Amino acid sequence: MSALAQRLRLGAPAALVPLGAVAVAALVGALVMLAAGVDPLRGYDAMFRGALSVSNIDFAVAGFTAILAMSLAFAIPARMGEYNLGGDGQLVAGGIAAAAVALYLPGPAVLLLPACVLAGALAGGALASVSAPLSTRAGVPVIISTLLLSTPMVALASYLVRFPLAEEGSPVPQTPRLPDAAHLPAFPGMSYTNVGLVLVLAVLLVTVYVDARTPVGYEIRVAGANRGFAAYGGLSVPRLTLGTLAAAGAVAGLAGAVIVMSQPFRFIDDALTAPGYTFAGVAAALLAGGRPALLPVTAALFTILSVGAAGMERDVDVPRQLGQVLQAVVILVLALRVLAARWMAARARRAAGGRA
Amino acid sequence: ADSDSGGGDGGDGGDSAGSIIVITPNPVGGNNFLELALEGAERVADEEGLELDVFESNDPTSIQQNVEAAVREQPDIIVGLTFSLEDAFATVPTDNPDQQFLLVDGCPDPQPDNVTCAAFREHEATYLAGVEAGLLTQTGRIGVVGALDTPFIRRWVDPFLAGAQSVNPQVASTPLFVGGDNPFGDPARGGAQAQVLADGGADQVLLAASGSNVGAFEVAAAGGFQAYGVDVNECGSAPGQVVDNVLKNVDVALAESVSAILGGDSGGFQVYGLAEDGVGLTAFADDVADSGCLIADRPDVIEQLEQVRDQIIDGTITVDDPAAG
Amino acid sequence: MDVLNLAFVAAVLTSAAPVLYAALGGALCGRAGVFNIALEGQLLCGAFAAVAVSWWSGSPWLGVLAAVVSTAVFSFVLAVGAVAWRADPIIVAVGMNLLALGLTGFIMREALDATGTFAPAGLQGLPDLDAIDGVPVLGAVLGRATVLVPVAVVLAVALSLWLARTSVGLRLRGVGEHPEAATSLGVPVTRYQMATVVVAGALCGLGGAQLSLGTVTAFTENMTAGRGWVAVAAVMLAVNRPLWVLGACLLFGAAEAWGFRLQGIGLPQQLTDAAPYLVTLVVLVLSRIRVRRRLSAADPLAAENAAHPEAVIHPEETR
Amino acid sequence: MTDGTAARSAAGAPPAAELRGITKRFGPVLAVDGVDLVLERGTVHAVVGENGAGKSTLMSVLYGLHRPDAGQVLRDGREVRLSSPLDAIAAGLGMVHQNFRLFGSLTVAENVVYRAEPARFGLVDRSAAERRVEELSARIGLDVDPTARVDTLPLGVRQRVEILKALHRQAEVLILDEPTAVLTPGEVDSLFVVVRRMAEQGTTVALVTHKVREVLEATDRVTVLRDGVVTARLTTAQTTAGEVVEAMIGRGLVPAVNPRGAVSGEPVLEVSGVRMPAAPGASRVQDVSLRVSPGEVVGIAGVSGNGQRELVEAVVGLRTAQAGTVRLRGRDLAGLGVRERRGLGIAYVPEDRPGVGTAAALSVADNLALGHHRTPPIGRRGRLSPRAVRAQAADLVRRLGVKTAGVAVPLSSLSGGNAQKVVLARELHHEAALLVVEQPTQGVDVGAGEEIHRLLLDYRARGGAVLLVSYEISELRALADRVLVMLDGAVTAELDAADATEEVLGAAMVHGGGAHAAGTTTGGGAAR
Ligand SMILES: Nc1ncnc2c1ncn2[C@@H]1O[C@H](COP(=O)(O)OP(=O)(O)OP(=O)(O)O)[C@@H](O)[C@H]1O
Ligand SMILES: Nc1ncnc2c1ncn2[C@@H]1O[C@H](COP(=O)(O)OP(=O)(O)OP(=O)(O)O)[C@@H](O)[C@H]1O
Ligand SMILES: [Mg+2]
Ligand SMILES: [Mg+2]
Repeated sequence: MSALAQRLRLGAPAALVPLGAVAVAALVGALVMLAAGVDPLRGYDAMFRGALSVSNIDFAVAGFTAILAMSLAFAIPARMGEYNLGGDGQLVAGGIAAAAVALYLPGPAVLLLPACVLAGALAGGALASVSAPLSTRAGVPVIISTLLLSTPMVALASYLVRFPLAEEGSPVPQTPRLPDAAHLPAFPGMSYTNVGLVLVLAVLLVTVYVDARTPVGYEIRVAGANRGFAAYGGLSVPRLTLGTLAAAGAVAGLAGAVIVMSQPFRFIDDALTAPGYTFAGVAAALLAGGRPALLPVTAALFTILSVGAAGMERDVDVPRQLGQVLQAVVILVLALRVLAARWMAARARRAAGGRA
Repeated sequence: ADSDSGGGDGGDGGDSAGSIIVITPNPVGGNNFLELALEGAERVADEEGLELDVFESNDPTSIQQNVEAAVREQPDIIVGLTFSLEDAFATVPTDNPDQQFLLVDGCPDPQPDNVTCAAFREHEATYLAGVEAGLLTQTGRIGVVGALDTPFIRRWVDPFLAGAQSVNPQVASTPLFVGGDNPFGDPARGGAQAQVLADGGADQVLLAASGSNVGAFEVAAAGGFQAYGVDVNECGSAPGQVVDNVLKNVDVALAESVSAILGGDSGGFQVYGLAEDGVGLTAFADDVADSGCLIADRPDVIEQLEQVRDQIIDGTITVDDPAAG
Repeated sequence: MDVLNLAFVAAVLTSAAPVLYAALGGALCGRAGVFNIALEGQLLCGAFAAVAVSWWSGSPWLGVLAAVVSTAVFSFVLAVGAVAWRADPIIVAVGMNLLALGLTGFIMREALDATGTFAPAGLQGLPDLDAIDGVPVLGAVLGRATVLVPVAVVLAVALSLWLARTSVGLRLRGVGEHPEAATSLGVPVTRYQMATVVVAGALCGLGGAQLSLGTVTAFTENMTAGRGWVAVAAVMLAVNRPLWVLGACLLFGAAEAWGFRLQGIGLPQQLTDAAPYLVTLVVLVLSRIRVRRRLSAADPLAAENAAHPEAVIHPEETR
Repeated sequence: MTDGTAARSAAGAPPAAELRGITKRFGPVLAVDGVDLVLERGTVHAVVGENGAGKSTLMSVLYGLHRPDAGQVLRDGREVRLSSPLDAIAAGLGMVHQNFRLFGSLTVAENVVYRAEPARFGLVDRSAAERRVEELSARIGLDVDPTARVDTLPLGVRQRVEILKALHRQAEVLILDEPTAVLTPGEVDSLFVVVRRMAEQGTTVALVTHKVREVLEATDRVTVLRDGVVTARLTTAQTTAGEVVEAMIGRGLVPAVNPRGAVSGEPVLEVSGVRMPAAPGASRVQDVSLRVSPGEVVGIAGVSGNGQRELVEAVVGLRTAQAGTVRLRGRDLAGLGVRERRGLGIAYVPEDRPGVGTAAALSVADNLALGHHRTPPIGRRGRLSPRAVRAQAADLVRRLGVKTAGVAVPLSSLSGGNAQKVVLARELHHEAALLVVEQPTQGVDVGAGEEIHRLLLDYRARGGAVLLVSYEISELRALADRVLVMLDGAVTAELDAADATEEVLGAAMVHGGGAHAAGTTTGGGAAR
């Protein structure tokens, strides 16, 4: 008995709780579908096919790329206790910068692709970096400043694409189509799935490595646990804040660049923010907790929930808002993981008490 | 998908009756133009005995996804609504030469052979509404509430002023755009802006802000100004305070084009302007007396409008298209 | 000119009122030591319930009541999750905001059979204060507003006095500042905090009702459009003090109304959109930078933690 | 099991409070195991024991904060059920916690009447509250301004506010959990005067402390706990320090011997003419100069809040001096931050170990790695080896005898004394030329305190230089070769260890160097 409790206590919270959250959310979703008069099995089938069927996987992977990147953009500063809610602005900054470079930078075509990606990352990183001194010098919490900076950035990009970067004669505020040299090479047989996925996965690997295996990763965790302790130990909290935020913004900016450098190869006002990648990424990062290596799994889950919801609406006529409801339930159930941990600790204690 | 007439879920789609799929660029709810287009689609589906399915999109990616999903269903016609689908309709039809496509309110350039286009010259009708406002304004100030400052929405802003100034050069027009986090669905901001216009003395205001219009009509209803609706007859939205509407007969255009394609006449580019009766004003409707619109009481103005309309049709007056760059 | 100025005040009050209700709720939570960033979702919940019940019953007042009750009930998620069960309030709030967005959209489609906008003819909004239309100045400022607008202002003042002068207010301040101390004096901290979160929910309900039955008479998907987040910023700006919250919300409302007027004289909409956020950020920086300097002079290490939301809730008490 | 109790209570009136057979368990930890405690009316009763002996737990049971797993609580001979502090307050119990539980942003009066407010029409009657505070202060001879904000007050005054809180609630039994840990000697003395006066007026006081001197000076009876059980019940008048210590730690105390030897070599630390302006919450420093040589412990004495903290922060690099220089082994440290200074050879044990010296949520191993994480064996060429982190931690834990369930457990699971050893282990492991130590044994029990002193002296013997800030004269006398006294930011006296007697130091801390300057003793800012 006590051996079992011991094993449960060690093994369970790490792996079982996220799974439990998903299971509970699935159950709630089923109830909602029943209430709406839809067979939950058909609903979920449609949702999975909406995301994962051969014909939809191309879009799903594109969505996954963006959501994974945005989950990293949230997770990196979250390691030091800062919440980056300004993903939309950073994403858009990256997108518009990449588009501007692609359209206006003279120079050899071979360099255009890396230049665009770099410009996107730099722009996103620069925007997010503003929040670092605001926090460490002016004492404005990152969670608020990122949010407050996001809207003006989206507005600025909107202005740019409406006037200086606008495509002449188009009724939509959008840039002209980017030159071919700025199109990310797609995987064979795919049109949306492209090298962007590889870039984001590379960032993920670097993040996991830095987190677990480098002094900087350690310093970020220390600063996250106790700023005063970090400063006392000689770590530069302002520099760590700046570094994590810049990295986070750069990943978001990279995502923005990847989106405009994929089909339909232009920056369209509102196109980057409307799909809600930022909050899906936040949700995925929260679901993964402090374990960056879990991000691909949780990002995949939220991709299915958000991309699949549209398929569900198309096929079985369940409003796609159900996808949002499911995401919310996953997050809420997950927030209550402390309960599961407490419950297991109580069991362990009871077991230990019985023994003594 | 609110008008699913049964079947058609993920199956082979090869029914004997034939089918059409309509793809929207945005959620339909609250969008007069899309609602009217779907009305037309339903009507033609009924007449021709077709099955109708509607795929609502949210953003460019989901548009592309919906277009490709539609191609897999192999309906008789895939109908796209608005210029937002131009990118998708430029590529997908080329890869699926046996599928017929219809784009309403836009046209890809170059236009693939299997794409039929139907576009509108709503700026012509807006110009007429401007003429109307220029004749009716007492304060010499008019205004527009738009959702966003985009070239497309400028089609309701610039010609409105031009029309007004053509009859009353002193008229000043203030366009305000809702913007914000939810420009097409923030009635509070829409209302606040309408109030700004009312406080600034504008007495003729065109409302082109989709879901945000609700708030603006409330300002009109409270006596802030006289309003002009767009796309459909909105004179009931603020009874006694709406002068007229800039109509865009998308239902007619859509139904006609579908019938034409089914009849084997595909690949054209039909433009619907005043001449084709594709756009117009409620003032010109036969039942204007029952429309609830203020213009019904001003046959003199209607008469003048008819003259201007004829001049536009015969080319005496040309109306600039703000979206044409 | 005078008329224009009063009209400006009226516009500011109308656009500030929903935010003000939410921010007052947030400030109360902050005072009780609960970090509440679920205001956006709570507002949306209130706005939806108000319209749904007003439509169903034909009475806008029942709509207001429903908004208050249902948002209070919705707030139990935060009260139970973050207070009673001690889950991370930020995660719970992110979930709640998404839930409100998804559920209101879902129910609107399934139950009201509408998408996008729900504004049927016959939907009853709250009446304007026509009675005071004739009163000079006041009539111009509030004549076109609902009673919920002046009530919000009065509430800000009343809450401020309540916190400062009453026993329960004193206890609440203690609960937020030092829960262990309050516990050891026999104040049931958890119950106080839960009650505060629920009351804050009720306030958000009023704010939502004012938005969907007062400012306009309609519900649209995501109609709060970021107002709850503005309220969060106002709470921080005001460091949880109700009177300052009033000031912050008026500032934001003024920035917005001013932005509309700037558009009128030709500034691009895309740039006037940004104005309220930038103004808020600038004021936030100016107001926090002094606190930060003071903290840093007093104790460089403690100051490191000063930018954390929890620390912003209790800037005085860092260690 | 209860014969001792029975014998005593047979003597006369029932005791003011009594605990019988109290057992309390936290998970696997048996914190208190069948403890009996009798608090006679009008006495001061010491409860002593090592860290983790169960003192706080026992007192928390008496105050209704913990429900015991077994046993009874009696008030005036009648059993009471205390399921919350509210019940305890109603039963006439009051408690002053180890860490003060005051509302910093509220006034003294508001703190005192909190939850028992004089009210008119639901509004707090402020003037009645202020009168009440004045009346209570007068009764026990305290001087407190009822309208002052608590976070502007020195710690000694804050403690009086805590006592007033209990009095306002008419506590007849007052529990003080380690009340002197944060007080200056003068504040301690006046606290005991108050405690005595209260006892004379019939209040019963339970006093938890680590300090044997306080037991002997201020109490009537002593109960000693070890590992959750009572190991001795003594009458103060008939016991000795040795007896108390033996009961606490199970052996006699062997005080660390300070082999004061000749100091040699160039100074490691040279501070000259350092000045810092006063700021809200921080004291000023006026023209301080000092030097510390290899193999030397220089003590800084003084009442908390007289510039010691600011001086230390200027040395370790957390604060910039307005004027003056700080040199380490001859090198000017101007412009260098904490990291650079640490790299040049400064280690630092801060006073605030939960807030600054450790990260409670991180593992013991991670807490031990800070500052070592960029040097081999842990950090190598931009890589960090988690295995080396664990190995180093295991080694340090073993060498310093830190009591912990492993190096992977969170630091928060360690007792205060063991957490302090973790900080010390980490900083000693730097083998830095200069070790700056603040209050190394605050709140640590005598056994652990003795070990910590020994570690510091070993370090000194290896040639290390130590700058020691302490508010405890006995500690300074035990460790320091020279003692500087700080008053209002200036060094007012410098004494050789031999001359630094309690009387001389105590007088210098309050009045400056020997001279009897008039002036306030409480210092400017809020001390921690
Ligand atoms: N809330 C708790 N949860 C788990 N264990 C606890 C808790 N409080 C105390 N303990 C354990 O109970 C034992 C007694 O702790 P207690 O705080 O009573 O000791 P103490 O004598 O007051 O020590 P100190 O001198 O350090 O204050 C310790 O082993 C401690 O680890
Ligand atoms: N919530 C808790 N869970 C587990 N252990 C706890 C908890 N709270 C306190 N303890 C343990 O109780 C013991 C004593 O706690 P206490 O706070 O009295 O110690 P302390 O004051 O830090 O020690 P010292 O007396 O040395 O200052 C410690 O071992 C601590 O780890
Ligand atoms: Mg204790
Ligand atoms: Mg202790």
